[in-house]
Amino acid sequence: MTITASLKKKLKYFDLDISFSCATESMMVMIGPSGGGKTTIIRMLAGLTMPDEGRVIFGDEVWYDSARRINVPPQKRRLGYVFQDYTLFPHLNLYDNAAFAAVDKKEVSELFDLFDISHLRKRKPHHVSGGERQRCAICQALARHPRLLLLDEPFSALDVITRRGLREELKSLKGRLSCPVIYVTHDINEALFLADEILPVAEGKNDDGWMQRTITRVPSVGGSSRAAREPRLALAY
Amino acid sequence: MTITASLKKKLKYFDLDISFSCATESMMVMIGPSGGGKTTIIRMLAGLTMPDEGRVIFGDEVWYDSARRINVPPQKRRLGYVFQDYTLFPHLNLYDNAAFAAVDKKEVSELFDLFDISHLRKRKPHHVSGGERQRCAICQALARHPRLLLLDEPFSALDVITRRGLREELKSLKGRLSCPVIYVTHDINEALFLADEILPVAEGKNDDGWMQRTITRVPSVGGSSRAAREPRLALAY
Amino acid sequence: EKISVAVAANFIAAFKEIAADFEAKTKIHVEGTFSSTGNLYSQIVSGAPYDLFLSADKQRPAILQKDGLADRPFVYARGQAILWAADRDFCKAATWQDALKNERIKKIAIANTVTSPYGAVAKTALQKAGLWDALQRKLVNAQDIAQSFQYANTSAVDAGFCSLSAKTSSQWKNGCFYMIAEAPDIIQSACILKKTKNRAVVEQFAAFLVSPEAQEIKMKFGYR
Amino acid sequence: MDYLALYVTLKLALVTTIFLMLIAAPIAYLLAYTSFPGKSLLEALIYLPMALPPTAIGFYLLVVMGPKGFVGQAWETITGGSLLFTFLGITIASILYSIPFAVQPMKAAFQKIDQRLLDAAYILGLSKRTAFFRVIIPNSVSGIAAAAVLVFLHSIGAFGVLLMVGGSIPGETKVASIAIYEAVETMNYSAAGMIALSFIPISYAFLLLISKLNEDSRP
Amino acid sequence: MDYLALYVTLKLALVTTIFLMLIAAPIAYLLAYTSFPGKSLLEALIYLPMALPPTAIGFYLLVVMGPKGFVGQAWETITGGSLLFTFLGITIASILYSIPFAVQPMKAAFQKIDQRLLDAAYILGLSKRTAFFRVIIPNSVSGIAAAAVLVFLHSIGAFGVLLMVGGSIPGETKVASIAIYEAVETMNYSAAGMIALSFIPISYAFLLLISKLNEDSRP
Ligand SMILES: Nc1ncnc2c1ncn2[C@@H]1O[C@H](COP(=O)(O)OP(=O)(O)OP(=O)(O)O)[C@@H](O)[C@H]1O
Ligand SMILES: Nc1ncnc2c1ncn2[C@@H]1O[C@H](COP(=O)(O)OP(=O)(O)OP(=O)(O)O)[C@@H](O)[C@H]1O
Ligand SMILES: [Mg+2]
Ligand SMILES: [Mg+2]
Repeated sequence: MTITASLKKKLKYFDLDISFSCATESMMVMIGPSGGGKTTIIRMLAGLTMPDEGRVIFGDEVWYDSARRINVPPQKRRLGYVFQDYTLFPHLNLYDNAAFAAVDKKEVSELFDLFDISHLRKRKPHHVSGGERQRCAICQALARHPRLLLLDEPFSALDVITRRGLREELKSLKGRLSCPVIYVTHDINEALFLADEILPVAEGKNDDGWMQRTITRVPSVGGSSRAAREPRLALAY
Repeated sequence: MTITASLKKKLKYFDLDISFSCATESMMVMIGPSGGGKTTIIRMLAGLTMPDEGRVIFGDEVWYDSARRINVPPQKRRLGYVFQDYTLFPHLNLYDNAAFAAVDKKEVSELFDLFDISHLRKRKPHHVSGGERQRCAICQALARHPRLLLLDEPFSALDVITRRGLREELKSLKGRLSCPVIYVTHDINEALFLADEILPVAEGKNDDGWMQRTITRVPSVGGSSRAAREPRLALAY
Repeated sequence: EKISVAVAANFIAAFKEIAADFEAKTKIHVEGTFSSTGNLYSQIVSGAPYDLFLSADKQRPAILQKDGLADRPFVYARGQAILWAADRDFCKAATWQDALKNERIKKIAIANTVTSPYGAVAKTALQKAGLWDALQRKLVNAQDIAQSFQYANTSAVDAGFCSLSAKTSSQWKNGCFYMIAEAPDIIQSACILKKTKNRAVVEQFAAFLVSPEAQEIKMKFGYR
Repeated sequence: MDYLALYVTLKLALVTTIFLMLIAAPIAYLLAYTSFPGKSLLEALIYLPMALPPTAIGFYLLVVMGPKGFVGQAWETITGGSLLFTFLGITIASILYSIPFAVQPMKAAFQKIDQRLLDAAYILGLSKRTAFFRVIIPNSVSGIAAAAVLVFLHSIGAFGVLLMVGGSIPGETKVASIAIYEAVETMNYSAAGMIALSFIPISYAFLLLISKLNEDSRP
Repeated sequence: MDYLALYVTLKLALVTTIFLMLIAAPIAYLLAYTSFPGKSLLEALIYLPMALPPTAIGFYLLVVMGPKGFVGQAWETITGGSLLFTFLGITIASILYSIPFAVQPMKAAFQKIDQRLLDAAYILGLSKRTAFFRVIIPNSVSGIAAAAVLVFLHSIGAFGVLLMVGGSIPGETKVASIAIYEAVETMNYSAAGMIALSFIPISYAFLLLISKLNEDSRP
């Protein structure tokens, strides 16, 4: 299955206008400045926000087509979505959250082991740390056997080691999932590590120059003390 | 002013037991695995969570002392705290959120310019992106002229460029603020760039080895395809 | 066997004793439903399963008969309006009119003059005495005579028009009263409802209701 | 004391509360989440029973449920019996009488649900209907508890309406508040006080139960 | 139609609603956020007015507010006047009678406030008191609106209690529901219907107002 989208929407400060596609087992990473429209794009793919114009095609299904007035509701799209603020249901414990829409409840325990939160299965979301909540949200999305996986900064609350581990898990899961994955991150290393394709989004457009500018830009010149404090370490990514 | 803390608290899966201090204009960066106790420590400094035992001394004020049964409520500590989930008041627009407890309302506009969210001042928190919300939360904390600044992963939702810019702003602000800053991050580059001192926290303890292990650990060996996908780029941090 | 009787609220106490007597004699259970006359009337029109209706007035049984819902009404009690006060000094005046003219009397309770027959006769009496307009500002309206009596015996008002049937209340002796001769008796009629399925028994009870035995009980409760 | 009346009262209050929770939830949902022409008018109509004196409500119900009213006639056609002066009849009256107390707090609770939770539910494949049961309801427990408390207590105190459509038949429609009314009418104030006092432990027990349920559902 | 009675009704409902919002808020706060011995008992007591038939409440109020009751006596000592049969008197009665409807939805709303918002408020230096006004209240608007609607409508319909302590004095304490009662009792059903109908636009207008306020406060 391949997802192909072409989306237009007038936002307050810029017009979003972007097209892309992403094939099964391939991962597209969206990266770009804060407020650039990444979450909005993901929400339009999920059917939670309505574009003004455009089409979203998944395999041979039309999910959205402004011309033909088609709009498949999110329920029917069967996708996994980890929200940027990793929304979990506050009235359920972590296990019940992940099992909420699981295809096979047994898998939930496996996923919890994989993501190292098995010991927290009985806790309510308010009583675990931010990173733990985030990992549970990923389990919830995966347990659904989604046809398309949307991950909006899923590892933002995680430390480097956990993040690195999960990133690798995710890569290996991707094969098993056999579905397209669209991934938002602001970590360029992560983007480069994970991506089959990178989609830089700035002001609602595909901005190919953004990556380049980001990577090569020298930190703005400030006090000399600051310059002296540049990283002293080459990281072993 | 220097903040000195020595904190003990029994948590469900480990006992938190840590001591540290941080002086004016100096920034201590806390780093460590998810669920390691960083947020809990910050909350104890803020007076939102009660330690089982220990002391928190700020300058010549005793904020907490289990032996002497002293516990100054958060209201009296006059500190700035950016929560990990960047809590803003949903009923107020961004400007009113930041001005909520501002010492001088005029500064709020300056801060908004600095953090590049002036155009969003009239929006409610639900109607801006995650990174924009986070920047507003930082403005709110700074506008209070805090005596101690606690930042729990304040830039987690931001893209690299914005993050880099703000990081520098924060460093220069730090001088102006003339207060100790305690900063939680999971980004080692950021830690190294910002920190006067690094406090690695794992399982509730000061774990000096953690940094070293993190930096030098080789990614776990997986499929060869994965190894081939390691970053191909030296980042110009 | 049992019969069901709709009883106007002012007659509750007397009815209970009469019904108990009747039951003791005949082993026929008499069940009372108590409410305001207007309320009971509406229920009967809507098909309520009562056998007998004891109204607080004579109009409504008459209407029921006219509409073919009830037999010919008969009078089962005559109530008397009185003026009761918690303060015994009130009754030192020669007549109730003089007592009411006293400057110290600030508030006088009267049952709703539209819905309660007792209120209506009290109004008639006040009008006859030429006091109706003069006392307008002192009048406090109660829903019915029970409430009017409550006002008087909690001293919320200085005096209240009630019915002699209040005499069995435990508070009765704490105050004093005037009979209101100018107020016509309140004629309370009853009627057997056409729908009744145990006509024989109902007729038996209706007869008992006007028997000397029942009359004695009614006297005790302040009816004639 | 009239224990039978107390029993009928409790039974009525419980049945009313349970049914009303079931009926009011979808109404509150409609009012909170949908918009359609005439919605505020419908809302005003639903709340009207509160604003009318019990006598008036009782009277209209009597007419509608009576042998000439359309509800009463329909009922008679179907069952051959009468709705008035039966336990079922006062239950219906009590439900209508208390609807606003159930709908209003529930609506407020539903409106407070975080939209993100609903988004998450839809993404997880829940229909609006299922999301209502699995997300909205469990996250509105305190509002539902408030509604239950109001309805239960209001049904205990209901009296004018019930007297009208119920006719005070012992064991069937005679509730305790009617006993209080009778006691007050016959100027037997101490008996009235006794029955009134007996309501305190009942209300107390019910409140404890509800606040227990409420606590259990805290996140 | 009795416009004077309608005017008194509206005035009473508005005054009751406004005062009750002010009184109920702190009570609801205590019930939602603090715990002290006897709390559930206090709560049960606050809700008791609902569970009692209006006749009973009216009677007890009559006693307490009367010249021999402690409230009535205290009032007389202070002002030299009587509380019974005055507008102030029925306002007090109406407030007591409607307290549960104000407290219960507010309490439910306060309980739903996200603890993180309160944490944030304390960090920003707000005392509990200020946090109540600046954080809890603005984030409980829908619950407060629910309370206002319930109280307003309930005050319009209140009748048994008001009649008892008010004495139905035209222009002062005679409310419209008493006129409905009279009309029903005297079989003047069309007049009763007229007054009842006139309540629809009133309730409607009030609901519109409240739902407008409610909408404005959406996040
Ligand atoms: N619910 C909303 N209503 C109106 N405008 C919104 C809403 N959410 C976001 N916006 C605006 O739309 C634009 C794009 O926001 P979006 O959330 O898609 O950005 P993003 O790329 O995800 O940013 P971030 O990296 O900070 O999460 C921004 O200008 C933002 O202020
Ligand atoms: N409110 C709470 N009640 C009980 N336990 C909690 C609560 N919040 C966190 N915990 C637990 O306490 C431990 C430390 O959590 P904490 O939030 O301090 O971690 P952290 O270092 O901030 O993690 P992260 O980087 O994921 O935010 C974890 O085991 C977590 O599950
Ligand atoms: Mg985003
Ligand atoms: Mg944390």
